[in-house]
Amino acid sequence: MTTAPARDDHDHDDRDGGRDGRAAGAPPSGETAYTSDEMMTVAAARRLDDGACCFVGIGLPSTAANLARRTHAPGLVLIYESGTIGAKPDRPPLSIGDGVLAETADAVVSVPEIFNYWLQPGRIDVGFLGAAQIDRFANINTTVIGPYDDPRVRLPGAGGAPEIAASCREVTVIVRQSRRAFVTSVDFVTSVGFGSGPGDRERLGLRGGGPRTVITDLGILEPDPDTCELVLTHLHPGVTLEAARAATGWDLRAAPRPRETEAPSAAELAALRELTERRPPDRSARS
Amino acid sequence: MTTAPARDDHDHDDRDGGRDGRAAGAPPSGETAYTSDEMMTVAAARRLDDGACCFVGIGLPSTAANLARRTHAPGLVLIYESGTIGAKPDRPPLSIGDGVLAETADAVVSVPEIFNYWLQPGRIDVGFLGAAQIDRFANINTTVIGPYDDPRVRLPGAGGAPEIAASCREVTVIVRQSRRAFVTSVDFVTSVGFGSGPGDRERLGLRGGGPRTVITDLGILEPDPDTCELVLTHLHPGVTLEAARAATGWDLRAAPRPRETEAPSAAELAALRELTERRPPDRSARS
Amino acid sequence: MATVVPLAEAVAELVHDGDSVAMEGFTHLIPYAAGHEIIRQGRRDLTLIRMTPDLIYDQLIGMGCARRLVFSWGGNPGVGSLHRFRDAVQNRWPGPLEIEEHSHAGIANAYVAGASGLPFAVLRGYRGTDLPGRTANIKPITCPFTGEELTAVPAINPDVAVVHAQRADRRGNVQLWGITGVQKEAVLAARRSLVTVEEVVEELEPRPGAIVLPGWAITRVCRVPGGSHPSYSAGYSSRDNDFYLAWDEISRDRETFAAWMREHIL
Amino acid sequence: MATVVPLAEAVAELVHDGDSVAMEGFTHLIPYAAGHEIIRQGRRDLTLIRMTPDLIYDQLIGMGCARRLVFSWGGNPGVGSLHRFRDAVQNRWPGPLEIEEHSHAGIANAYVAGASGLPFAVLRGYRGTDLPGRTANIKPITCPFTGEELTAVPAINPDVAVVHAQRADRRGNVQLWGITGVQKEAVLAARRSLVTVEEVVEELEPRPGAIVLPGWAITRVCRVPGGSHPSYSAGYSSRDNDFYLAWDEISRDRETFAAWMREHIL
Repeated sequence: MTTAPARDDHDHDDRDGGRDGRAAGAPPSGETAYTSDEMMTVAAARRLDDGACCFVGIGLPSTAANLARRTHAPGLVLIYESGTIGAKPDRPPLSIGDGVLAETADAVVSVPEIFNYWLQPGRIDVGFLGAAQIDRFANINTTVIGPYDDPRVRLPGAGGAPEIAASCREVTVIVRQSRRAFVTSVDFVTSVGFGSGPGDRERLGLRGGGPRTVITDLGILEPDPDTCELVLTHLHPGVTLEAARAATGWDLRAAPRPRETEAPSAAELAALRELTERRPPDRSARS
Repeated sequence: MTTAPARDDHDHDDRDGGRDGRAAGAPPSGETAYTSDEMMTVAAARRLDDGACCFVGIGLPSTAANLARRTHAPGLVLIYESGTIGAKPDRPPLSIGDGVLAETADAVVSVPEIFNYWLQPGRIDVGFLGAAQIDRFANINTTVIGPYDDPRVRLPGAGGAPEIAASCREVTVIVRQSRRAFVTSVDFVTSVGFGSGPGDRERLGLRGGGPRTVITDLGILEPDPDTCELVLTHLHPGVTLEAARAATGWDLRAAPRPRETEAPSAAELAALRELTERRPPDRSARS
Repeated sequence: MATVVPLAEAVAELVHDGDSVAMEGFTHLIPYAAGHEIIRQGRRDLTLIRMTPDLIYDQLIGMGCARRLVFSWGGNPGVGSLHRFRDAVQNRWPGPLEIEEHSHAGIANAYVAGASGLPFAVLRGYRGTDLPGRTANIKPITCPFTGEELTAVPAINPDVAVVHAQRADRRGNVQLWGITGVQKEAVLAARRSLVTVEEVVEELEPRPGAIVLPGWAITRVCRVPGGSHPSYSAGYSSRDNDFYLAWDEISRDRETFAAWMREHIL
Repeated sequence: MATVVPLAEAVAELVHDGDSVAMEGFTHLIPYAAGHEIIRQGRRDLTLIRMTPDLIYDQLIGMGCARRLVFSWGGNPGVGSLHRFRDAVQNRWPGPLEIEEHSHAGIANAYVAGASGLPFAVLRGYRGTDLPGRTANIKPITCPFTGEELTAVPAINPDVAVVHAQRADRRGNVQLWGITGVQKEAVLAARRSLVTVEEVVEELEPRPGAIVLPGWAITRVCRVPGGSHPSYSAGYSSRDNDFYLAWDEISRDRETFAAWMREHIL
């Protein structure tokens, strides 16, 4: 349950990458239409190298990771905080503890072991995180909107996120871009990105590399190597820099010439939709 | 490997309670002859209550614990530091990691788990320890005879003993009685009995009750509730108080009227000999 | 040695008002039936401990059984919010709910310390987050060898641990497999423990991936087939994902929630 | 991803003079064949780490491969002394041997810390014994919540861990069962790891009590049937107890030992 913020108030449907994403701008001719969430999920999947091990949270990250396994990265190692190592689900698990994860895993270990022996030492290449709020240094809030003691919105909280953000070799954040989510200062630091800038991770003793990519429904942001501030480096097809700036609560920096993300290929879309449209049968255990 | 001191120099054959024990005094008429080691093993077995859980080391303790299981304590739970919980060996294991232990156990856990989750919290009723040297406060040495840096005899060392002595609800020590073993001051404190007397265990934060019984080939010693000093409370049949004093390196205190240990019954001897005489076949894996 | 008794009897015997209770099960093997029995018996002022409160604690909180919640992720997995939990924290309904909030790694290690008879656990966690500012139960600790500063959390030792497992034998030995989460640690950390099982068998035949909790380390075992629904018990049932979805609507409104609990639980 | 290579190649690649080497296996699954290959390759100045040195380290010590030994119980299980170990400590033969001595619980926890990426472990151990006076690697630590004083040991992170297991698949995933000791911790704590296995199979079919180490967490796997003799591999071989008895005589005398090693190992 690392990456699922509350569904309402901070909308981020974490069951299905394709559901309520806005329709993207007119698709490049000759390609099938796709939603902005599909673009986001495909862009995230592309960031996963074959053979890497990935600490996956439920929702879009899990969909993206499973998409990568089905396309360019068949050797991707999926690790879920429920203790399943090397899970090979044939459908996106509906929960972090979905039976399909244990049934298809190379190894199933206890929850203390997954955090202590596997995540904490820095064995994991990529951690995937969602966010209800994120700031320019990629610090993440999934705890509360408003004052902690009198919250306007009480979100689920930390889950595995703080240690994923601390320990994975790199972190990819997937979050829909809006002024409500992209804020100058998060209401609560649940997971540390670059703190208040260069050197903070080292000062805090965080051994992982921190956020390397923030993938949104509008484009891709990456930290400036010198300042650690998120910089817009890619725009998805049909998205303008102005649109991205309008959806950001701070004065968004952009690369001199943001590149256009390659649109989802027909193969990527087909694989993604096969994943997300496959619903498990009702296997109610009521009796 | 908790309880096996070096075989030579500090003789304590830890494979077979019956092997090189001195022949006991003339057996009471009408009873089969038995060795002093057999008397010692039977006396130790009798101290184990049915249903108790017992942290067992290889050698005489294991023989005694298995004898108890076969006689008055069929529900005795045997725990070996190799991680086997509830082992039910049909023969005394020849090593702490004998296959028969895992095959017959209720649960097999890792070595860190057996010490951290099972021994350390004080879940174990009885710990069995051997000794190369023991003092009047039941402090035990299984590390070196002579100076640590230039030992006359290098013994195997601590194994699980220090934490068994610290954490079990009570400890039973089995050791052949001699001036070489029963010393005024041990050359090295490997495992703490009562330290230098009352209150020391509490001061050290040792939560187990400490030694409750020291069983030798001559009799039984128990700590004085007030002074914590070992007092001879039982003599085995045919053993005199003088003999016990002669085999003790300090001025041994005795109860006003030491009781005579009940001689091994025919049933006890039969069960013990069945245990100790059953040798496994040569199952060499050379190939 | 755990004895096998009826659920109502075990709950009445082991769970008292004001107790700290850990009902664990990481998505899998969540002890719903035992939670419902605690609700029926009207327990109050409980300190509820659980990594992922899930629907079971949403129900206990909504029914006013809890005074305090210790947790690390309070959502409806794959769905969204826990509305009763949110209503309690945001609006103090049905009453105020103290919360102590951690990360998964923090609570998992606190259980490990509890199971190990240690007063605290050490981890690389929480550093730089706002979590330590919200509880006295997260403190820095310095390595005596390297001088490095890490984080300590106190051991969790609940009054009662409640878990669900697939099987037990007549001696009360309990066997569970699949995703086993922190159940072993929760049971070993607790002063008393209650295990509900799908079935009681003569002999626990060994199974791949199964762990066994010896009967002498458990207080009570209860036979409750389907006792993990709408969670699941691998080999016996599947997760009722539709119910988790439906709960979003059932729990959103106080009256709808109360009516549902009256109809299905009380 | 662990690749499957010949033993001589793996040892030459992974084990160097001066390395710290942990060859674990708690009576069961002791990696003798790998130890013998290290002897044949004439490694020197090794720091040998092992809870129970057993005959395998008696041989390495007697052959002059070791500069230092970190251990917790140095005997011949069920037999008596390790004569080569004693000769080294008592008479500095074939050379001086530094020792760092712990309890089982201490070393087991030091491996756990190493596997967990922590600089130290905390336990209730050593208190009141003479062990802390003999090494700087046992220190008191105070609970930041209760003020209670406990004991800390530094993490063990060997340059190389060497273990023996029953099976591996072609992707280098390793499966072991029976008494699994501290092997998982030793492998995960080490910078490099070498696993010898009884056989390499297409697929690791699940087994009761088995643990699996994923191939991506292991450096090299070598197929060495019988590689644990005179220890044993549950399901493949039985412990050669007669050899453990015979070793008492073989190892008692320097020349007899050297002759035996020349004839059977070199």
